[in-house]
Amino acid sequence: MADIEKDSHHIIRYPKLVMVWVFLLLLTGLTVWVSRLDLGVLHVWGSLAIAVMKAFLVIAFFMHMRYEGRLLRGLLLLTLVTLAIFIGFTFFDLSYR
Amino acid sequence: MDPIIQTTNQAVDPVFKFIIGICILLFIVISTVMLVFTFRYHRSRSPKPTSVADGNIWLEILWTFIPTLLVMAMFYYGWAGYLALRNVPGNALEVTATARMWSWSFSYPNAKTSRKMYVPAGRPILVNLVSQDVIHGFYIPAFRVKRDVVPGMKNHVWFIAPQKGSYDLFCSVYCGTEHSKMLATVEAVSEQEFNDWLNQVESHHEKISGRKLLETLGCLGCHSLDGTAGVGPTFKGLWGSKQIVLTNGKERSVIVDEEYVRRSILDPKADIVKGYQPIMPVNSDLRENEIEELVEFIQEIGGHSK
Amino acid sequence: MNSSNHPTLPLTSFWNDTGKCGVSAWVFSTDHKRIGLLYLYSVLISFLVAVLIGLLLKIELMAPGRTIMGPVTYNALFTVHGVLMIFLFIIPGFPGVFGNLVMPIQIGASDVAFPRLNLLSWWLYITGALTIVLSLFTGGGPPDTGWTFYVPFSVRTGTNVSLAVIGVFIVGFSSILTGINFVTTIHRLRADGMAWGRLPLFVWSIYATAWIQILATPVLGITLLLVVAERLLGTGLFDPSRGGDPIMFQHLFWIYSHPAVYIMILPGMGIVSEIFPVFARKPIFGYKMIAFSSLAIAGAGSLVWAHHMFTSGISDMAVLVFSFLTFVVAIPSAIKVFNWVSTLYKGSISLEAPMLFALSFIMLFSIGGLTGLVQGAAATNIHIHDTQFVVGHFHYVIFGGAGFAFFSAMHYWLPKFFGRTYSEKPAMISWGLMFAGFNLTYFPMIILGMKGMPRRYYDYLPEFAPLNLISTIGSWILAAGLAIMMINLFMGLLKGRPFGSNPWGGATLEWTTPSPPPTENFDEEPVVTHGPYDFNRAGVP
Amino acid sequence: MIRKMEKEYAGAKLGIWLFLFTEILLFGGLFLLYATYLSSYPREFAIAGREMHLGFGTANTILLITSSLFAAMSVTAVQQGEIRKVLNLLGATIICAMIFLVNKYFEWSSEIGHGFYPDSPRFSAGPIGEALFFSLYYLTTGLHGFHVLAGVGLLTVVALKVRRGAIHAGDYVLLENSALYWHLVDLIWIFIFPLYYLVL
Ligand code: HEA
Ligand code: HEA
Ligand code: CUA
Ligand SMILES: [Cu+2]
Repeated sequence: MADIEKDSHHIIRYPKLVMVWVFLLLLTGLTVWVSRLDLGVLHVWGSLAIAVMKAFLVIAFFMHMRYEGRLLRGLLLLTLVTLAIFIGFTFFDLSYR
Repeated sequence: MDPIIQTTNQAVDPVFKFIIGICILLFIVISTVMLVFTFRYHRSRSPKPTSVADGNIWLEILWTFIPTLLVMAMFYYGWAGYLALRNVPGNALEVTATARMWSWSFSYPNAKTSRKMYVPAGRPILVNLVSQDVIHGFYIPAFRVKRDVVPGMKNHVWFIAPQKGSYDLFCSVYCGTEHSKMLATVEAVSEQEFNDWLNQVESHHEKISGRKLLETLGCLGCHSLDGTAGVGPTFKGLWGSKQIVLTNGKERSVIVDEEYVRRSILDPKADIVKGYQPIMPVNSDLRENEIEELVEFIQEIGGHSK
Repeated sequence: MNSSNHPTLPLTSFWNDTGKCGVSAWVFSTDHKRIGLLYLYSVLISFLVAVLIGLLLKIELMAPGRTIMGPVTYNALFTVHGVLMIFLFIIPGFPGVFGNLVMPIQIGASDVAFPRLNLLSWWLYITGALTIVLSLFTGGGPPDTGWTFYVPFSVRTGTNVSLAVIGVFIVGFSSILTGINFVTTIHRLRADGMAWGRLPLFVWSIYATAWIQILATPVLGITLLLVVAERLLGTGLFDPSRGGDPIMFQHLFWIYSHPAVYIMILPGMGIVSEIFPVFARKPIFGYKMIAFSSLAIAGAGSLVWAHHMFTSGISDMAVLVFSFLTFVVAIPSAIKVFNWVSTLYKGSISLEAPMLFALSFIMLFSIGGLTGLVQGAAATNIHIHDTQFVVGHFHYVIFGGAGFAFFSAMHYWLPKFFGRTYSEKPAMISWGLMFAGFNLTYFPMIILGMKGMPRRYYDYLPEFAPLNLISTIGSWILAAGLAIMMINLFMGLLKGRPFGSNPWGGATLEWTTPSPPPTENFDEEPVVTHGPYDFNRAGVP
Repeated sequence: MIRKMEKEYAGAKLGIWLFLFTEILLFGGLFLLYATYLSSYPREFAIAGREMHLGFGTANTILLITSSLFAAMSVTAVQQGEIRKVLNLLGATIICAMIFLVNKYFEWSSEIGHGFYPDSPRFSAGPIGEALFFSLYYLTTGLHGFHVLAGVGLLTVVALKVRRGAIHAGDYVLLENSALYWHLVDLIWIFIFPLYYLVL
């Protein structure tokens, strides 16, 4: 069908997966190191940014999202946006109480 | 909207008229058109469809645009009225309304408390809302004001009673068995009468009577003093009587004495009198002398049957 | 094989063409039509129980003071009424019954994408329903919290809330799986030629519904688990004395439960969009706008939850934002209404039972929706929040809207699956009684709310008595109509006239297969050549 | 026939992703509560956060990332028809998961031993937001642990099927989807780790 790409059976070679793993470990190290610095609020955002990078790697490579069609990516985005809205809009209440 | 409103009704009622007016109009137009079409194009009069039109971009734009305008107007007026309900006038008299299952009590700046809410007519009243247990709702329909009474949260509401008179106050948020009995009265009186009432101080040394306590704590909502059946057992003839109770699901019989009454007040779930529901709220905020008063009073009215 | 349970049906329908007709061939069947009928029966049982409870509620409210029950019973009954109606009837009802029965055929598929998952959904539904029923008779007795389970009351009450909540959780899981199944089905199993622009509008509405089921239901799931944790472990997350915030529970609850009201109404709207063109013999007006507005309602509907909390103490900023968005979500509904009415213009309208229910849907849903606008405006909401006005509003949209659409669909589609049909005259009479009784029951509630009578009130002040009495009498007329309708449908579907493959003259795919359809739905995979409302080519794919 | 299988493959893939979305939102509710309570009680959260064992957290992060790698590799292996390798990799994934759970067990025991658990006397005495942090921590990691357990079960079933030859280079959706589920479990942890062990 049109909305799946031919590439859905894409094979990712071992070395690439291991590379991703190495990156993930490096990022884990980085985030632990950053947490030792005295950054105040930036802590939260910094750690989250690193977590997002890790999540991106896992989704793109381990979960093959890079090789999926537009449909799945769109739907994943939809889900994340929905979650962000649920959390974000709650703060219309909390931040202004 | 007029920014300087006299009463809370003036903030709300015009909005009602505006929105409901538009709604009725829309409803009449839509139903009429629909019914006319149904009649005119009924198969008996219109055996074959005379059009195959399946859309019209201009109509779509029209009936997206007009409703948008209408709802935005509704939104705006609704919001403006709401702001008026939120902006407390500076000279408001402060009263604290305390809600518990299932009664109200009102206290005034000079520490006077009352079961009825006395207010001076014509003066803005700021009510601070405090809950002792679950969420309740402070609702005076006559003044169009309502605010939930949430434990741990500082909510408030304000209103003006335009005229002297008594008004109903409801608990609007469902709060358990006697939710619908959790009523109180707002007595709007003249400024003079109000001040007299307020300053008629009950001396602080005087002991708060047991009966008064039963009233303010809301016990009498469930337990009668005259033997009539209620949600909970009556107090009449209770003292010294033998009761079958369920303790941890096991039946046993007890003689009502001080220890039993105390336990029932402080830990109502410990012994449940057979045939009644385990619904009594915990009274963790009672002081020792208050408990003594209660026990004494229950003994007083219940003892004579023995 | 044995034709005893459906005497004269052709041997080629899903009732018997597999040769398996016993009970276990039904409750373990993976055929979407059988599962749809299983849902129909189970959902109707919940409905009838809940509706009888509704009748009892009204009798209690006939006069002030105690009429037939005490407050403890009343509180338990309205809770059970709400829980059964919402979680066991209307939310699983549309997707479970008509989504299952009709949607796969309408897209030209032979079944849903995951037939076994579909069966699991039904079993989960049954498990959840039984758990809820069990909660009524064990532990501290039936829950008395209202269907909203607000903390802290739901944590403090001694009734059997934990078990009931777990039951709802299981039903929610079933709903999620149905949603996943349907989205996948609609994406993957459309027949050749069934382009998105040719999807029947019912399928569009089921698609939008399924997305809400997928994205919103998990939030309810975790919220309910938290209530259980709060009760059993004392986690204190919503307990103010330990820093928790009861308002957060309300946020989480409504993040699901507002979108859920669109789970209830969207399929109903889809059904009306099917019935209007068929009974007016005219293509639907504004196909694209109706399809798009379903998605818009699902999307925008996820952004308005806090309009249930305007008086709760949320910030004024939140009131501003959520009141605004509430009005935005009304616009796509308005678009739909205008397009439906225009479909009638210059048509050739026949007023058979499905059409009568669909026409009254428009009127009742409009009243319900317009009262929704009164509630959405911040100032007016303050006065009518938690009053009978709200009760009036939601019975108009749920019962008058979704419920009447459901009845419409029962008259329109069920004969297709039973191969027999009901008699027209009792159907008309029952419709008339229900329509009149309905308004008599619920319009007084709207007025009562304006006068200030709160909801969930077992007892009320004497000044509210006359309108309550009228409402109670209305509920009896409604009950009479409902009973006639049920009996007529029941008798007709079992013993009535035979029903041909396309008596209504519909142009969607379900009318190209025999009534009842064979297990595989189509003799050969259809190749779709025209749109769903192209009546010149009705009867061929 | 080939077309039908292709359709089913794509359908299964879409289906599992939709399921993963629901999982994201399930945990989303807990993250929502975390966000709101962090914003209400930043100081108390910071104090409570310092009681966490960074060592356990980091070890578990590494374990899960590694297990995720094995799971991803097992998909590559099955695609290339290397059945022995698939089994080994799945075994390694499961072992990592088990060690994760054992770690978790010791971590929880140690915390509970120190008096941090819902409704504990220590919290009744302590500052008001601290208990919230730990309640959320237990609920989130508990729910996550439950998912790990489910994942172990799932992967075991898959491994058995691989051995029986029911999953092979021609038909491996089940393996691929189970791996996707496993990655999701990892993903959730990737966020739990900084939120509970690091930012405070
Ligand atoms: C099927 C279910 C359903 C549907 C479809 C709706 C639809 C809507 N609802 Fe309703 N609602 C409920 C079920 C539903 N609701 C329930 C169950 C509750 C109570 C829960 C509880 O507390 O127990 C509730 C409560 C509720 C509240 C909270 C009340 C309170 O407790 O204070 C509000 C407030 O904004 C609201 C608003 C709306 C609005 C604006 C719509 C809109 O979507 C309506 C849109 C429709 C129309 C507008 C009508 C049709 C259009 C026209 C006739 C054309 C003309 C229109 C325009 C020009 C705009 N609803
Ligand atoms: C789908 C949703 C739905 C439906 C259809 C109904 C239908 C009805 N409801 Fe419902 N109601 C809710 C959903 C629904 N309700 C919800 C969600 C609540 C909120 C609960 C809460 O506050 O937590 C509520 C609350 C609610 C209250 C408010 C309680 C209170 O606040 O104090 C009342 C009171 O009058 C009421 C009455 C009724 C009545 C009279 C019907 C009637 O329409 C019923 C009419 C039908 C009959 C009277 C029976 C006829 C049928 C037969 C006799 C069977 C015959 C069968 C055969 C022969 C096979 N309901
Ligand atoms: Cu207090 Cu309702
Ligand atoms: Cu809503």
